[in-house]
Amino acid sequence: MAFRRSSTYITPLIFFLIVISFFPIALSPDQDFLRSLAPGVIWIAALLSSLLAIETIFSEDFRDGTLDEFFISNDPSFVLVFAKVLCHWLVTGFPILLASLISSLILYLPVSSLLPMICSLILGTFFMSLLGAIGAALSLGKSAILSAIIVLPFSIPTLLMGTAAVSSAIDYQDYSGFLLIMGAMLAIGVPGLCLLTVEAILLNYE
Amino acid sequence: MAFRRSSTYITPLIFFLIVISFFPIALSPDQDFLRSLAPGVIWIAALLSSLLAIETIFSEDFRDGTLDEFFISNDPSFVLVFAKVLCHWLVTGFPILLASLISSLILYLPVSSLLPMICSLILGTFFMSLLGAIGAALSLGKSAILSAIIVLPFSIPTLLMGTAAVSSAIDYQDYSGFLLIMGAMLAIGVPGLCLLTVEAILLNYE
Amino acid sequence: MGSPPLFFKWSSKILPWLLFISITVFIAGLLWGLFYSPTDYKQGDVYRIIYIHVPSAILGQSIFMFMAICGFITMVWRVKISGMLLKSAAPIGASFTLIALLTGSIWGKPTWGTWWVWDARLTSTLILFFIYAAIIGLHSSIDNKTKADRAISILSLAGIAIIPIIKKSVDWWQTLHQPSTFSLTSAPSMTPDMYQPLLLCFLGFYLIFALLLTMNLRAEVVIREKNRSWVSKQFLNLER
Amino acid sequence: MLPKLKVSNLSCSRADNQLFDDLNFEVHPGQNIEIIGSNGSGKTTLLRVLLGLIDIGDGEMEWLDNENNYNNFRSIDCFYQGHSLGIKNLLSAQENLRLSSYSFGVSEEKILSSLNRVGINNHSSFASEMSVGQKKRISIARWLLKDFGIYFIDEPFSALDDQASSLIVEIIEELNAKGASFVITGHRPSEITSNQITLDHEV
Amino acid sequence: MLPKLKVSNLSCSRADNQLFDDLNFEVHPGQNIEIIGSNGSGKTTLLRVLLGLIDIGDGEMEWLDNENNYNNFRSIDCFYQGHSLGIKNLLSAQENLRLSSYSFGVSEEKILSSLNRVGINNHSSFASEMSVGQKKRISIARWLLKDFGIYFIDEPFSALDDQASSLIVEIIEELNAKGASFVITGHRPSEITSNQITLDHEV
Ligand code: HEM
Ligand SMILES: Nc1ncnc2c1ncn2[C@@H]1O[C@H](COP(=O)(O)OP(=O)(O)OP(=O)(O)O)[C@@H](O)[C@H]1O
Ligand SMILES: Nc1ncnc2c1ncn2[C@@H]1O[C@H](COP(=O)(O)OP(=O)(O)OP(=O)(O)O)[C@@H](O)[C@H]1O
Ligand SMILES: [Mg+2]
Ligand SMILES: [Mg+2]
Repeated sequence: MAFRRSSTYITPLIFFLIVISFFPIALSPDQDFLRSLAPGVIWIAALLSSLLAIETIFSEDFRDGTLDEFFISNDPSFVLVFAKVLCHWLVTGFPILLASLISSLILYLPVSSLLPMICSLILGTFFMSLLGAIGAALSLGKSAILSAIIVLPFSIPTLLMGTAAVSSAIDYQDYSGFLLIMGAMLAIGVPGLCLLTVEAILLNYE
Repeated sequence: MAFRRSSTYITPLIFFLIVISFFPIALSPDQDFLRSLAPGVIWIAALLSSLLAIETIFSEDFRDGTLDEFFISNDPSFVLVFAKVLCHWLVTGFPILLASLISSLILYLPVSSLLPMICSLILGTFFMSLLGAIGAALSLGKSAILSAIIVLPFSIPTLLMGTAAVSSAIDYQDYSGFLLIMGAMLAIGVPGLCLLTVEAILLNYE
Repeated sequence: MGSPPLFFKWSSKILPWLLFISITVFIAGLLWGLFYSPTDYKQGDVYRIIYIHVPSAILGQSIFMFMAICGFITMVWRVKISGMLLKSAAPIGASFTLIALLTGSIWGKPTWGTWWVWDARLTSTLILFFIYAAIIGLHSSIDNKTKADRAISILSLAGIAIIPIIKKSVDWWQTLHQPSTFSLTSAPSMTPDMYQPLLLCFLGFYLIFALLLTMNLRAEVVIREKNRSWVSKQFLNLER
Repeated sequence: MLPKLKVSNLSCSRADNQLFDDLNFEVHPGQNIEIIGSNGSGKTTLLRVLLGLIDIGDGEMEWLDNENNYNNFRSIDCFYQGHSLGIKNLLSAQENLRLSSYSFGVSEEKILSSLNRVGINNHSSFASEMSVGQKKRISIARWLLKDFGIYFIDEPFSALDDQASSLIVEIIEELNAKGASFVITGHRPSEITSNQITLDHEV
Repeated sequence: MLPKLKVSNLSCSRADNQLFDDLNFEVHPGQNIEIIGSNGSGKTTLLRVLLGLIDIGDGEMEWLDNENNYNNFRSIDCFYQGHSLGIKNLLSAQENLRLSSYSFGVSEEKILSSLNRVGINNHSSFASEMSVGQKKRISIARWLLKDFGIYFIDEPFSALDDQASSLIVEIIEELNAKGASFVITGHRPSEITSNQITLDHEV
């Protein structure tokens, strides 16, 4: 949808890796310890980087008037919002998935937990992008306060579910339940959050 | 220096608290475990929130032309940059200090480690603000995450030093050496980084 | 040498020599190290990775210092070519650092039983790699190239102040990795027949760096100045 | 011919200020409306109310749809150019046009010829390296990408030199001949033939 | 009287384009310079080069300092108003003026009277709720906060209605009488008395 440069893809990836490497540095480089932390650490880093990446999704378009054209075009606006978030997730969320593979090696995660981690991250980061879009829309032209307050608390269920899925995979338990719940959240979230985002953007026009 | 609204003070604070609360949720609510993580967790949250807060320090001024006036005024620009970063740190770094006190209680840190934690955080977050200012200046008009990846690698020594100071205080060892090094970094950093920041801002004018 | 056309002419002359010498020394060093030096009594043949690992690790750091010097020159005297040097050196330095990381990991698996540990030496190398990544990322995100050069000069200057601090952190950290055994002042603690090929490898790696740098810089110069008359003249001459 | 847009009894107030009251006009194919008023009289607000970007007006707007029935909601291809031009600094002139035509698709030649028409010959330099007037010209090149039904243009003549201003008049006349209508704003009457509406609210 | 600023042989090129070449002029106290040129001719660039914001000019600029010696660097209190006005959307009109006077300090009455002078009476509503022309007026109110030595104003007349334009002319004459000089840009000659410099580079 929008033309982007290659640095867009790489920066969230590097951000993610650096945040991941913060943990062993700040906490302890011990292997067993790190392994027990790993799912949580990867999830926290993924949430933070997808949030940080999406925060500015509308601000430039709003400032320079592109968002006006967006609402004037004949396509339904919530589809456009969805397309925009999807594009954004493809260029930022996707590299994060790759990076999470690398970092699970660095943090000594067992290989068996990679599949649930990737699945839950796909669902989770996309949900986060949708949430982040609302936050971004609400805080357009203002400081990041609304974005931070609104988005982060809502992201806690995702965080819980995601880490639970990965941890239970590490313990060889069934994790499909968690993934199902996350899938359901996403299914409700896509139309609901897109519509709310449109409303949130329009608020800035009054 | 600049007139600000109350939301500026609260944003980083809330961000900090939410990030802190992520950890018990994502990792494990066990007391002993949390206590062992606490210094690192507080430091990571403090670094990330001070970075997030400073990231936009110049962007609006640049866009709306206030930064031009800044360079046209007769005061030396690096002093102005310093003043701006200082102001910014006072309104964002300070609440974080308060919040770190609260969160060290939540995370069951011993009282004896509060003093070194506060001291090291004061030095560390201010250094981070200076670093963040360079990152912000270099990535003016570009994505926020770019500035994060510029700054984060440089922040690792601070993180290292800060957590080392707090951990050794918890073990009743001498921590003044770490604080001295951080102080020295800051002393070199203030003039050096301010000058570099001025250069970095001027780059955007070419 | 400060002006691009002059550099181009000058480098055209020495490039064939540099190409020849550097590749010979590089291959000779590696051959000697990898095939003709004695087997280590403790580690067996794995230790031969040292002939790639150590030179590239040390080069990763020297290139950064080189870049900081270029950065200083770019900032203070605005010499155009030193900015280009800086830009051309960054990916080479990043690659050497990456090679050090990879060979270190490969070496770590048999000797320490793991690909990666969070010790000081390893972590600081990783940070160095991140800083390289930041420099390259920043340069590619700024479209005006002279401006981008100045931007990464700022970054490499800030970076050089951080490097000794990272290095210092060894003292406060538990470490699995060898401390430095080489220095210019004291005698080597290795047997000479292991040490000599290593020295040759060092020389070979530095020469390869010089070669890659010259080639990168030539490409950079041509791309930057593609609209200038001397470039088109140059290539017309080459075709004939 | 039927008017494309009928506005009746439109009024609007903002923060207890009556901006305009009981406006009635029709936008006919090939004809223009010019909204004249001083600073803060509500010109921009009027355009945005017409387009449904802000929902604070009182009154009726009827749009002609494809089957020649009047409708409450916009069914005509509109083009809006506000005070902010919608030009991305990080893209080149050409890329900017490509971006704004993403939903209907336009050939590269059309993009280039539109840019040449408005006097932008350095297609591939970044918009951040253009002067304000050059950015405005890029925005004007976007008028030519597609045959829109109605153009809503906020202060088309600002930031332009005389040569560009007369170019605009020429372009508008050309598009009028194809049946397009313009609703433009300004502080004083311009040279294009149009029906003038004066907003005389004083702040 | 000595000129405040002497410019000799100033030339500047941008991306292989010669913008202006061998400019010579002097800014005398109480007199104005008007820089006229078409879009992209380098007016904004010239102002920014004069102020040292961009360092791409070739030539000499000499500024008169307090002891009546010429200096290479700016020693005069300058005021610059570019295309972006330096008005913060999240502050009210009054707060905006207070912010821009932070380094010299100005009484509240002066702020209010300056705002009234330019026709902004709703001092406490946010700048984001102002029209473009009203923001421009706030920016003009800043001219009155202090007696600056030279004002560098980029396109002072754009986005304003006729009443505001004649107000500007009046204000400039008033400040001229106090010894201030204006260096302004525009696309066509304005009504103020000035020496005109024409930039005739065509892109
Ligand atoms: C990813 C893992 C590794 C990294 C990032 C790494 C990094 C480095 C660096 C940066 C140096 C240069 C030190 C200097 O500046 O003097 C170095 C030297 C060296 N490394 Fe590694 N290393 C790794 C793994 C290993 C392993 C597994 C071994 C062998 C057990 C090893 C053996 C050595 C030796 C012998 C030297 C030469 C030390 C000296 O005398 O200076 N390294 N390495
Ligand atoms: N950052 C930049 N890098 C390269 N070229 C630039 C840059 N900024 C402006 N230019 C070029 O310099 C020329 C002059 O620009 P300038 O903004 O000074 O024009 P202007 O006379 O102010 O025009 P306008 O009337 O449209 O405001 C233009 O051709 C523009 O493309
Ligand atoms: N978001 C808002 N909230 C409240 N009042 C507003 C808002 N936006 C504009 N106004 C007020 O509405 C009035 C009309 O503004 P508008 O932008 O339509 O003026 P305009 O005619 O376009 O002026 P200009 O010629 O300066 O562009 C102004 O008095 C302004 O203060
Ligand atoms: Mg308007
Ligand atoms: Mg201009």
